[in-house]
Amino acid sequence: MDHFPTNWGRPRNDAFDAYATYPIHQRPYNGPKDTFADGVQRTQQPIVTGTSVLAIKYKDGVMMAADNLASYGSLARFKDVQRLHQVGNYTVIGAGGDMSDFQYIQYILEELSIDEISAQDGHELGPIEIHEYMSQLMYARRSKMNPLWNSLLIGGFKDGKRFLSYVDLLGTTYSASTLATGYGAFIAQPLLRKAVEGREDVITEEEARKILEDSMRVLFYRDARSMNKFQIATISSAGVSISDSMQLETAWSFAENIRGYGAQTQ
Amino acid sequence: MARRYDSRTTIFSPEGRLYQIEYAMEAISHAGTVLGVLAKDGVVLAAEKRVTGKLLDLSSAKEGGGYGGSGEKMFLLNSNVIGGVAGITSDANSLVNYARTVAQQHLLQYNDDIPVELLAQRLCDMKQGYTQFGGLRPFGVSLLYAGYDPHYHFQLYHSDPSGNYSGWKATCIGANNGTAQSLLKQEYKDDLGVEEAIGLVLRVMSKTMDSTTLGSEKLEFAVLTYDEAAKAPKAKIYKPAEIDALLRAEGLAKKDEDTEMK
Amino acid sequence: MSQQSAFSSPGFDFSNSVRNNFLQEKGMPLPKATSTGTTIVGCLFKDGIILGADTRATEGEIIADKNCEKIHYITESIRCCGAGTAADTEFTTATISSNMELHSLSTGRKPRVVTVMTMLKQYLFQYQGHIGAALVLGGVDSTGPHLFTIHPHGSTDKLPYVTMGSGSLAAMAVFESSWKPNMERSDALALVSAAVSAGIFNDLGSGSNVDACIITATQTEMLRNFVKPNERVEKERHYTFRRGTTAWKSENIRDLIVNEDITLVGATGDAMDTS
Amino acid sequence: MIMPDMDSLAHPQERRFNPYTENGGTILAIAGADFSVIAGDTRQSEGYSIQTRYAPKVFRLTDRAVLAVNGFAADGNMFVKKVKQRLEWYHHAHAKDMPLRAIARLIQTMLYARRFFPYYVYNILGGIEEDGTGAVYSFDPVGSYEREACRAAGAAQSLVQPFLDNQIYFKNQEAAQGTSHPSHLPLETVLSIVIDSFTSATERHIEVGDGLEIFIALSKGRTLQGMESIRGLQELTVTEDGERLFVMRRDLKKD
Amino acid sequence: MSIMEYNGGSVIAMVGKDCVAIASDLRLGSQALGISSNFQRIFPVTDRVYVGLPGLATDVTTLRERFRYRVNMYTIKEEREIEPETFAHLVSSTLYQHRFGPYFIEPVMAGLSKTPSGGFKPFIAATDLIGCLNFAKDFVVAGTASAKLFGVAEGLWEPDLEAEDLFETISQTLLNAVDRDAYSGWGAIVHVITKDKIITRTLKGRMD
Amino acid sequence: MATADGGAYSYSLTVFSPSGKLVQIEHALAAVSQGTTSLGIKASNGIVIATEKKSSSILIDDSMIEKVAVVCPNIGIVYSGMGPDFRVLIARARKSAQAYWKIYGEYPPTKVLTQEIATVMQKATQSGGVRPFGVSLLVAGWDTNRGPSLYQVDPSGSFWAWKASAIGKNMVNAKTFLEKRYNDDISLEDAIHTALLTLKEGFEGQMTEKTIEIGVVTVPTLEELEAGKIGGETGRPKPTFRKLSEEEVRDYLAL
Repeated sequence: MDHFPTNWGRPRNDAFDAYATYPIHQRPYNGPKDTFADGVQRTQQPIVTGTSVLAIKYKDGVMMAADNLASYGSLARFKDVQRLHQVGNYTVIGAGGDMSDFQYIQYILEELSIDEISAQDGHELGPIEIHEYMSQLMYARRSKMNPLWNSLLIGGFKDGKRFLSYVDLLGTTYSASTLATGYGAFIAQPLLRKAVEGREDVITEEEARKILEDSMRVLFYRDARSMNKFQIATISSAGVSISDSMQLETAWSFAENIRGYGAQTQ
Repeated sequence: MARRYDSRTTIFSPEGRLYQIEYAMEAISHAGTVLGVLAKDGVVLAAEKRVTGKLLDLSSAKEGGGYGGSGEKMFLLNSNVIGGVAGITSDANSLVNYARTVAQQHLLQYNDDIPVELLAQRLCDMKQGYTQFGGLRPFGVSLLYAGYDPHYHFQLYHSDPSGNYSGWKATCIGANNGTAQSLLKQEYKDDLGVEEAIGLVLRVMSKTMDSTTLGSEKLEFAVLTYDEAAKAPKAKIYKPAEIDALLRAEGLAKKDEDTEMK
Repeated sequence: MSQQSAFSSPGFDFSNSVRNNFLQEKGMPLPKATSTGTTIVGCLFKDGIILGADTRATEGEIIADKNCEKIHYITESIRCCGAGTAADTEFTTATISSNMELHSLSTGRKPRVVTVMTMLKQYLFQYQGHIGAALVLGGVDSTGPHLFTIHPHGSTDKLPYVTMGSGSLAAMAVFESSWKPNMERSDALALVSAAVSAGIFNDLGSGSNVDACIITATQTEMLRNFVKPNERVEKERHYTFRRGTTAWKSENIRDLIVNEDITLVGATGDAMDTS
Repeated sequence: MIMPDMDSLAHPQERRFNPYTENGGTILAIAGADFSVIAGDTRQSEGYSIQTRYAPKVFRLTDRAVLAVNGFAADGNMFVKKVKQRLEWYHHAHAKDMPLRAIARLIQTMLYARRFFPYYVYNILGGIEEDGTGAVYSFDPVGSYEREACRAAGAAQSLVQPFLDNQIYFKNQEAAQGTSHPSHLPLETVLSIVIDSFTSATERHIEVGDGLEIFIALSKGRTLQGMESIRGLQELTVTEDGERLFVMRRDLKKD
Repeated sequence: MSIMEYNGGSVIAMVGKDCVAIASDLRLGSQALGISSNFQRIFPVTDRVYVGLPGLATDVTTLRERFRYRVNMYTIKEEREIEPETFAHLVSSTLYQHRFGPYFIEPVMAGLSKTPSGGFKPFIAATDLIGCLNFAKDFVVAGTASAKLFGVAEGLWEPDLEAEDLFETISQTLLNAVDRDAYSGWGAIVHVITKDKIITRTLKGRMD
Repeated sequence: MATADGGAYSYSLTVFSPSGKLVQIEHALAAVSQGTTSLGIKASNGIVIATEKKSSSILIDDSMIEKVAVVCPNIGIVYSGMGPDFRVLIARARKSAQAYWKIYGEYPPTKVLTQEIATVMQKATQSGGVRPFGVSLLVAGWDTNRGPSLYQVDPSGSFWAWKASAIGKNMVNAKTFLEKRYNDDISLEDAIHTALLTLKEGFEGQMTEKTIEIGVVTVPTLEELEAGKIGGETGRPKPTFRKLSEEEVRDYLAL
């Protein structure tokens, strides 16, 4: 019996099980068949996608950044997408991955907020609760093999405490003082970690903004599905503020004296 | 008239002779003498060095670095066979390299040291080829093979440019091998021990070598014995210092002092 | 065994591939060769080129070598960092280095970086990517400093700063945020070691130390283990054993004869062989 | 998002959602006569990138029980939440914490319930039994479990387990003439073996590193002598009848 | 189940103070079936250089004979014993020659190499199946139990161990690692090489 | 080298004469003795090889003439006889040295490389349709096993180690000149002077830095040996053979 579940259902090789004892031969199922069974599309693939979302903790709270692009494969399809979304008074959720799933998530969180407000119990949903809710939702959808194809950063500031966590389509969650989804994990995280690790409580808002801008600039240089039009969300004791779209200065001039890719000299 | 038939190596002359082979034998008859004697517990080889010169660099032989021989007459062909060569040195080098490769290929294939006769035979097959096809001149080299194998124990073979080989109790090739041969006939006894054989070889060499005096500068010496402890044949190619010591022991050392200066 | 001279290098020998393909069809996957995971970088500065590399070699998730050398020698003033299949980077750079030595001996001139780049790209293109060598080639020659990357399929780039290997994105982030044209030697060296360190600490395929190599028109400085940020901490305990802890069945002590007697290992060979 | 490896692209590949991934990390637990040590590194990774340098894998269930989980982090975190829930209900029903032996059996039933869509997690439960002895239970993803004295699990399991066999069980070691190996090791020795296990694993395995968290459960009678010297020891809880639970943290290499 | 695990077997080499040790298990199996508990996979190359060849058994014998051939030719032509570093390069280039039809062998080499001032320096090296050389200062491992060997060796090894202490450390490393590996074990052999003698011992380990 | 089948002629041109001589080789030796004189002297701490660089007219750019050639960092060769033959042999020698480096990671010892070249020359005396090489070579090199060694290779393909030797036009009196002046512990500096004096003996015309070429093997010091390869593990050893620059030759001539 192969204990590794990741191998279950996978094509087996006869070097391992020469006498084809596995899987156990079962009698054909003749019961009632759901006519639409074959039609149901279990697994998905992302269609209209958002790229990286970055976030860091700083002295006064949490700051998040994401560009305004939704790509349709290699086409820059939508150029004014709000990928940073405020939920309640203390939390911002930033999303990468499939934008239709994200809109559905916004709808679900909207429903949740309405129930919350109508409860009138003096409690308000903070980032911790929203992250918990999202983890359960994503994990449940994953367990039904019908995932919400997103990677989400949930950042907030409530009752004097900063909160920043990640959850994705598998339900995997983790928290750190700097987070980045998609290509950001490979390109931005090294810069964010070097700038923030160990200094979470001394970085001012201006410093935090500069750190995020530097990373967004590098992402714009190197991520082919990124755009030089992005927003920064700031969550602190002063509450949530999501900036208007901004643009960065970029430098390309040194490329002038580059000639060809090999032996060319002109 | 005979000139017509001698430049094309692989054709018979009217009298049925292969001139190139005979000329090759002629070349060998001028080369330094190589003498071998088979004893019941070992084989002894000695050879006269012809290439001498004050400016020759014999350092590699002196420190024993050259366990593969001093590079002129004595060569280790395999851990169980020592070869003594007489003739064109460059041809000899080529044959020695071929012999070593054949021996290693045999070891690779059969996981056994090559039997001495088979090594001699493989070399002679090659030599014979050069006398029959390809239009190539024969090797101007005769070899003495002093070897040991579990099948026939100690053996001494001689092969010449024609590709013919034969087993011997004692034999000699190179310059004035005739006189040496007759001397060996008189003195050889069947139950010779390796010590006596060493004495005999040195005595015969001193008589046959042109130079009246005998010294490590003119002489190469090798003995093959069986090492009971390691249960394997032990080939020993003597260092010049060991040869001089041997000669003193045999009372054949040079009279005057000039050789000592070396 | 064909009679070929021990020194002739007859190129690759495919004799085992029939057997290996058969084994593979039977569902026996080929074992993994050592990969270098790797962060390697190169950067142009005022007086020449600085190359940088980490020193971790991995076999799957296991670290096979904690301090390997990835900056390979090509000629006195041309060096090449290698990422990908470790053996391929090693032998590809060694082959081209050897050919370059022949080339400079026959032309009597100092070798050029563009010659090395062309030889490498044509060699890799010929093998259609099956030789998994991703290289950063840097050097200074009579026409000035040059920096290239060469991919396993034979494509090349010529840029002022480059990174390769699994840690290349981390290193490129550092370069993109801090590289400036005509940097001083010290700034460039600091930038290179920062870029490699970004790979070391953020990419699992890279680790241990930073090697650097500064090539200028006049000299080439190899700074082996220039930065060593990952030395192992002192162990809490020492694990030496009492002599006699291990039970053994048989013992054979072989004294090596002090004056070396060369014995060819024949069939009888060493007594140990047939115990 | 794991980079697809080159070979699998060679032939046509059915794009199917894979519900699992591997988040690296390694855990181990060692039971002493009257204590139990449960440790785990704090790195969470996926493919070749580090997701976070601090993600706890070892969780306090009760004053006497600690659970370490390793494998697929989503399943791990969710599973621990579920176990804690069940323990809370048990506490409501029985006004006492569930004994370790029972927690072990509970975990088996919960794992086996998902036999055909398993939690891809290797669990190790450590703590103090009702009889006051240190105990360790180790599980496979579908619930088969066994009580042991020492067990390692996770990415570097094959690096650490043989080391523990040699140093905890004294395997392959002949005792000196007339003496015998100690049946139980003192806490200080066990702690240094745990720390050395993790620094060794960090040296040779790319998925282990960043941080180390060690939980120590002490049974009733156990005094605190010999523990003052331990750097970074932090007491979590102490029960009325003197059972204590400590945690200590160390840094591991970050490369 | 990769080809390297078909016959099983593991090798480890360690550096000590002016000495080196190389050790291996003695199992030859066919997948799970044990066939021989006396399969030698460590061979002397010269008096001061040993090579261990874990991997596919057929390739073990083939490579052992091929290396013997090339070392004998080297010895007789160069008129000197091959040095460990040179032998390591010879092994590496022989394996890389078969880059696209590799031998399934991960050789481990251990020996003492002559220093320019006439003394001896410990030397160990290992390569993967296509000849990527790894010159380590502490220890090298190969075979089916390589991960386990790495774990235990990283824990137990210390610099400058005397010959007899090195024997204990390498033996404990090997025995405990192979006990946790289904495809290695069934007996073990250790060679400790110092500048004047070679100590060879067969160990008493589990035989299950 | 015409292969046996490919060449137009398939039969030997070098055959035995009735007196057992290989006439072609004798003639090749005659061709060598037409060539300008070259000599080599092995000193206690190095080797010097030198030769006359006589060009047929002043219009020839003699900087292009290379009679002393580098084969690999530890070996250099000087020749007497036919230039083109030498060039072909040097190309073969350099390739063979690199082939050796690719296999063993170090450069060939002098004797081994000399053997390779000698084998090539011997084949030319025994293959179909080819004449022997019309050159004699003096191979000077250093290696860890034998230290500095000087070999002379003749057209027959035979080679001998020499303490000092001369080849080419007035080989005979050059040799007697050397025999009178040579002693085992001559220093490299003295050897260079002796070499120049020997060349002067039979030199036609003015001896200047343009008309002679000198190559020198210097024995590396213990520190250089300990330092090992430059440029890391895959680097190269410090060269022990080098050609003297024209300035250096002028300085030696001036003394």
